[in-house]
Amino acid sequence: MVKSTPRALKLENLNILIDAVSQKYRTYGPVAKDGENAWEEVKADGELSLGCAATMLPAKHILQPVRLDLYSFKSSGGFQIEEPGFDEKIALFGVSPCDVNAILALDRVFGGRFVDPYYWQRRENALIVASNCTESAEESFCTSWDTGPELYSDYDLLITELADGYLLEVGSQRGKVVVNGLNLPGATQEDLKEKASRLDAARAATKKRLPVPPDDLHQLFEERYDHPIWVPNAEVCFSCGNCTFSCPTCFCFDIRDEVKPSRKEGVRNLEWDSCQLLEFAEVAHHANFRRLRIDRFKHRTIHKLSWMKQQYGLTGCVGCGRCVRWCPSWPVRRGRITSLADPVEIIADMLEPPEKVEGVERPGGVIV
Amino acid sequence: MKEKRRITSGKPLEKQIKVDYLARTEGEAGVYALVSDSEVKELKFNIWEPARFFEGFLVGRMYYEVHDLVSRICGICPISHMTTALRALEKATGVMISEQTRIVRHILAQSQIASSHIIHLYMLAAPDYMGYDSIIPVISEHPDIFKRYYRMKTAVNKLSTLIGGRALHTMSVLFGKFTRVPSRKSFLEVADDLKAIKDDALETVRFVSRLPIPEFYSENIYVSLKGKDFYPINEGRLASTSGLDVSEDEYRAHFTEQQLPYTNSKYSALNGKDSFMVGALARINQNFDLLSDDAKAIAAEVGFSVPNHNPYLNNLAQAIEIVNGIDDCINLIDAFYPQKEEPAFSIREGEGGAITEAPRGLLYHSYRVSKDGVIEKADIVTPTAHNASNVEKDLNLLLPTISHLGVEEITMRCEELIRAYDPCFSCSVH
Amino acid sequence: MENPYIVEPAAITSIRQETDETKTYTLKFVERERTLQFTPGQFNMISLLGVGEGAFSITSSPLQKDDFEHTIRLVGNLTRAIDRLAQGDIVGVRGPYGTGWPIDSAKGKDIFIIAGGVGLAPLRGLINLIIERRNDFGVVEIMYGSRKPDELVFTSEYDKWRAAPNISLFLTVDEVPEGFEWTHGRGVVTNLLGLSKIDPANALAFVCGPEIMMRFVARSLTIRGLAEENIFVSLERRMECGMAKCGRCMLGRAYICTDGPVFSYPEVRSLPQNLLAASF
Amino acid sequence: MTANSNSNQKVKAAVFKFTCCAGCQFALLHFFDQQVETLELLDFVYFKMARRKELDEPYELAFIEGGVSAPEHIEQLKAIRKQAKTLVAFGACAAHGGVPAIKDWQTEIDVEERAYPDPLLVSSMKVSPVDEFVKVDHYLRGCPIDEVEFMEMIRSIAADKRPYVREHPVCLECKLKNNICILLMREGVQESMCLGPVTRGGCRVVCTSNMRACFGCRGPMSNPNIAEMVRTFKGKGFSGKDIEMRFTEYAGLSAEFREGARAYYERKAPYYKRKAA
Ligand SMILES: Cc1cc2nc3c(=O)[nH]c(=O)nc-3n(C[C@H](O)[C@H](O)[C@H](O)COP(=O)(O)OP(=O)(O)OC[C@H]3O[C@@H](n4cnc5c(N)ncnc54)[C@H](O)[C@@H]3O)c2cc1C
Ligand code: SF4
Ligand code: SF4
Ligand code: SF4
Repeated sequence: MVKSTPRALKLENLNILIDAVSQKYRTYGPVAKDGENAWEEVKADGELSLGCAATMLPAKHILQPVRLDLYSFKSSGGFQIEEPGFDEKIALFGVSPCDVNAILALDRVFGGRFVDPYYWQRRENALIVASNCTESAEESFCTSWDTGPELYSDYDLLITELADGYLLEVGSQRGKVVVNGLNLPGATQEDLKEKASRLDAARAATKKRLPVPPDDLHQLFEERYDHPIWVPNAEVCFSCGNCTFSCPTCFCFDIRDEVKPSRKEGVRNLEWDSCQLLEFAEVAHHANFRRLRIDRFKHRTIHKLSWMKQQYGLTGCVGCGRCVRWCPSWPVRRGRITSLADPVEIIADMLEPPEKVEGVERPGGVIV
Repeated sequence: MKEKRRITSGKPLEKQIKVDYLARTEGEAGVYALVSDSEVKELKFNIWEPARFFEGFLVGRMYYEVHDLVSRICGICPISHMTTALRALEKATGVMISEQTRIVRHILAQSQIASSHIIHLYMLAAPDYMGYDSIIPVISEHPDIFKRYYRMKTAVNKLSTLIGGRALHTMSVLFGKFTRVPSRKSFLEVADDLKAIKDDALETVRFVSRLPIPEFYSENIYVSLKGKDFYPINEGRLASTSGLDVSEDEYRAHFTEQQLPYTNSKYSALNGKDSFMVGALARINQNFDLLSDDAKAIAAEVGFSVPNHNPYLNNLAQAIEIVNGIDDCINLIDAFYPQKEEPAFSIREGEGGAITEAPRGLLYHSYRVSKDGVIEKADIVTPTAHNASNVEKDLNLLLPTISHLGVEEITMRCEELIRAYDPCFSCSVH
Repeated sequence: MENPYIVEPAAITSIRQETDETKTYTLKFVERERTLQFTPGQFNMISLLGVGEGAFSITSSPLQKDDFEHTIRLVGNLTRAIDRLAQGDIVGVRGPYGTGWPIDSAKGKDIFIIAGGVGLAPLRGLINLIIERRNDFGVVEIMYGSRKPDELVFTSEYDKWRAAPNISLFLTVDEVPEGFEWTHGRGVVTNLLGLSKIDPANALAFVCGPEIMMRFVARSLTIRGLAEENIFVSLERRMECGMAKCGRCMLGRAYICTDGPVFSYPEVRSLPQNLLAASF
Repeated sequence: MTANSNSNQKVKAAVFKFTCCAGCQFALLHFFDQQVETLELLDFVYFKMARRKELDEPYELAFIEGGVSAPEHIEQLKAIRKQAKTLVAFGACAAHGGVPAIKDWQTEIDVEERAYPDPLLVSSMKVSPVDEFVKVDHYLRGCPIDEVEFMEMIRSIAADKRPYVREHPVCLECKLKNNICILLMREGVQESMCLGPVTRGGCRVVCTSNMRACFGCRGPMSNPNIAEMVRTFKGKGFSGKDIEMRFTEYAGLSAEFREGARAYYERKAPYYKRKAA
């Protein structure tokens, strides 16, 4: 008879768990790359680099690869289509709470009336080993959304770093199967207390906060859609798309066909795309519904902070701070150098009384 | 080419050789000759490649971008221009590079020489002797030869790509350093690839030696770097078979250039008068002893010995150099343990020149740099500019010996001779 | 898992040239007996594998069960390749997508159908449906404008439309080339509203055309007394998926592909970044 | 049903060289090994670097390599345009003038005299991109051209559809490759003065993947924010000279990069204008 596993276990070191997971799953995790963290496949001797420091690309790129073959086709009179299958078991090891919350948002995007099989085949096969953040990165503001530093649900396994090892919590049957064979001791009351106090400390260390309650954002953007501060902000935007590519909840993509030299076969593939790029909304005859930089800049900001919530019930920002970090433009606002894409700074901008922003003219409408 | 036979009473038969645009070379040049019986009446080797004035516009640029810009002198040997410019600039500004950077630059240069030679032999030179106008028919008619070519080029390109980021116009090369040096593991992987094509390289020597290469004797002065302990690529003494043996800094004391009205390339001369040959044949003629054992052995096997005075056999010399280059790279990689280094340097004003061996021969760059790092003077002499006058000399010698042949055949022979020099007209008119 | 990105082969059973640049294609699924269930105003994604995919309104009437029609104008890469196709060629189809015209709320009411250019395409199915179910609806006035007379689409059906009881068709063009005989209106389509006999109090308007035109039409209609919520417009944006995944057609919080393309005028006015929006 | 699937004819192509290093043609030779299948869609009726054959056949597709720098080039170019159905600007020099166009930034005669004792013997004028004289159908940018983009173009032209040429910035591909941002994370002109945010991508970020700052060889993207690029460079501490040099290396003739090169001297980058609090 198998003894049932208690929810909270004590783990001496991570390797025990990584070994157990990687035996059953192709395992991905944040590893050090060129001085930053990046989600890559974790090799047996690889070193995970956990903690709050957000990875370059979010874990999303494991669930929806940056480039992906939708299907291949052959034509001979009519056509035959061949779909690539995906049945590999994958594990996301060390997902931070904000990223888990971002995945929940993506679940809604790729679910709904039309279910996107490419995302879901991976998602359903994915074991989520989440990791609470016991430290706080300068850029993140997850506490404002309550998307971190602590994760409460929606994980298979959850680890929290303690002074002498890790607390391992089991959140699903699938997670339980992984740890069952490991013979781990149960966690003590002290361990649980230590977790709570560590996460409280991390919460307290997260200094960056939204200047308004999240629920007010919808109204703020609605009322101040034409706030003059958008103009100087958009003026320094490169429209480079770094903010959207690094965002864990951005999902937009492009579909393109490629033909093989025979011209009778080819593949239709998908690649990430960004609303910040000029060509994103271009239609025939080079008409463009978002030709102006300011329209694109507004679209991304408001989509993340307000519209996505209206569309999916979950906000499009989880406060991970990636866009803050990777935006190459650093304007001076309120006397400090800040990141242009920083949602917190943009909201603070919006709160400035419109009359106080001078010398800027609002360019008229959409040019079509 | 057009054939014109003018038969006028009393006059001997004149043959006009005219190639407007030489094929399968890099850049644009033509040749015009008028031969009657065994006399060359007129000869013009006309390099009409449009001038780009590198020496002119480099003035005013910053020291750290010169190597990148000059690499665009030539699409085939960008690495040679890069390395030479860097050595000259580093000398001028008093910057010392690490031993590691030196070694990696050497391996990179060797990989480029091998790649260039492979392309020249198989794609540019061999079709002549195999009776094709390009390599395209070779793909289907001699798949074994094409595959051998393909394997070799893939392997050496892999080495250039590993170090440089891509095979052409590498980008990891910086003033004073590399952006990053690959790990020993990845170097060893490529070394395995190089070992795997060693037989192909030896076979290439045999293949070239079996091509119907004409017998032709033309005693030249050969100029190249001369090595002491190893086959010279990026450094060595400046030497000639006519007795020159000086340091590279004395280049300008012995070599001069002259502009001619019918060609955009300047013509180089040794001691103000002599034409001379540079390139693989010149290097081997002066450094045969420094070749790897296998290179020497295969040379002996195909009956190649030095000094060799058949310029057509520059092709064979290149094939032998491929073997040598592969051996050189394998040995260097074997003993190479990359370290992470973050070299810091400051620059001073000054002037400096450097010479390296590009695939096609001796390459000279020299610069003067101001204290702010701005280029004040640039001087570049390329292998094909060095060779240009010798090509004319050889054509003058060759034409009388083949003047009895048909115009088509004479033209072919002349083209083969020029191609044997592996000229790069883009380089020559930089 | 069912894959909604996969297209089904459909054969072109006939092609009708509408204008120099526009053709109407009749399509029929090849692999299985399937009728396309749709409401006029909805669209399909049409693929030419190897070239691309695009959104095209279904222009036939939903009562036409055996096959369906698309009217496609040559504007670029995909449409150029489609333009070269011949009868018997196969295209890929998925759909239908989007919302259609709110036909049920139009029952018993008078209807304005106002279109510009190829914007008549999503309305043609509706017109033919109305004719087939003539008794369900009140008076219908079709107001259609294009740049030039030879750019009008569906001209072969005008007689049929005019012949139907209580339907009038008003035409207008921006310019008439010299030597061309033209007895209808000139100028913008809003001019035609002066000819209307419909009582706006009991009417609905279905509008499709360039955004700038729809803006003026909507404004004129409200001035004539049509309630804003009785005006419906169809919008166009670039689309890659048609299923609210690719994000391209997003307009504020709305997806044109699933929340639209047919919207009521007040809805559109609340969305930013379009010419009908309140603040522009 | 794929595009044009019933046509199996090869496209007759010709390669012409003007003022450049011939590196793009040479890159094409390189592709011959790996991409035989795609290159077989073309029949090179004129390709001097690869084939000993005169131009004696009509062609549909012309690759123009190099910029225009001599009066005789213009006539040749116009003749080529007349014949070719599709004309492709092949490489940075054809698209933007490339490195040789650095010459245009200085007094012409000074430059020429530094290189030749008698410049009058050399036929030359200012360097211009090909589209200054003829209409260009497609651009293959880059110094040198990118293999993947080239192959996609050949296949598309052979299938008679529009080739996919990326218009987005280099940054995008860096992110998709999970590269760190060297503009933000590194120091030094050579490694970190990155034009990525304003340069057109499609190069598969060979430079930044090798820790080298993008030097803009593919020219400006579709709507580059040059003023902000200049401001960012200044913010990172690069000098006006550095900025001018960076913008003029490979595509200095493009209107946008020209603006960047001049911005330092001609205006201060705009920023917030606010009332005093
Ligand atoms: C709901 C809806 C209904 C529609 N109904 C109809 C209809 O009934 N009839 C009709 O004629 N049209 C209709 N359209 C418009 C139709 O979808 C477009 O005209 C068509 O998709 C244009 O495709 P194209 O490739 O020929 O045009 P293109 O001009 O080639 O492409 C359109 C745009 O997409 C971009 N693009 C496409 N491919 C590429 C590429 N390879 N590389 C870079 N950019 C690319 C371009 O930026 C271009 O501006 C409808 C559109 C919508 C949204
Ligand atoms: S908007 Fe910025 S902070 Fe918010 S989730 Fe996206 S990348 Fe993170
Ligand atoms: S911010 Fe832009 S790219 Fe990101 S999900 Fe929203 S629309 Fe798409
Ligand atoms: S906000 Fe920043 S990261 Fe986003 S597009 Fe603008 S410049 Fe790029």
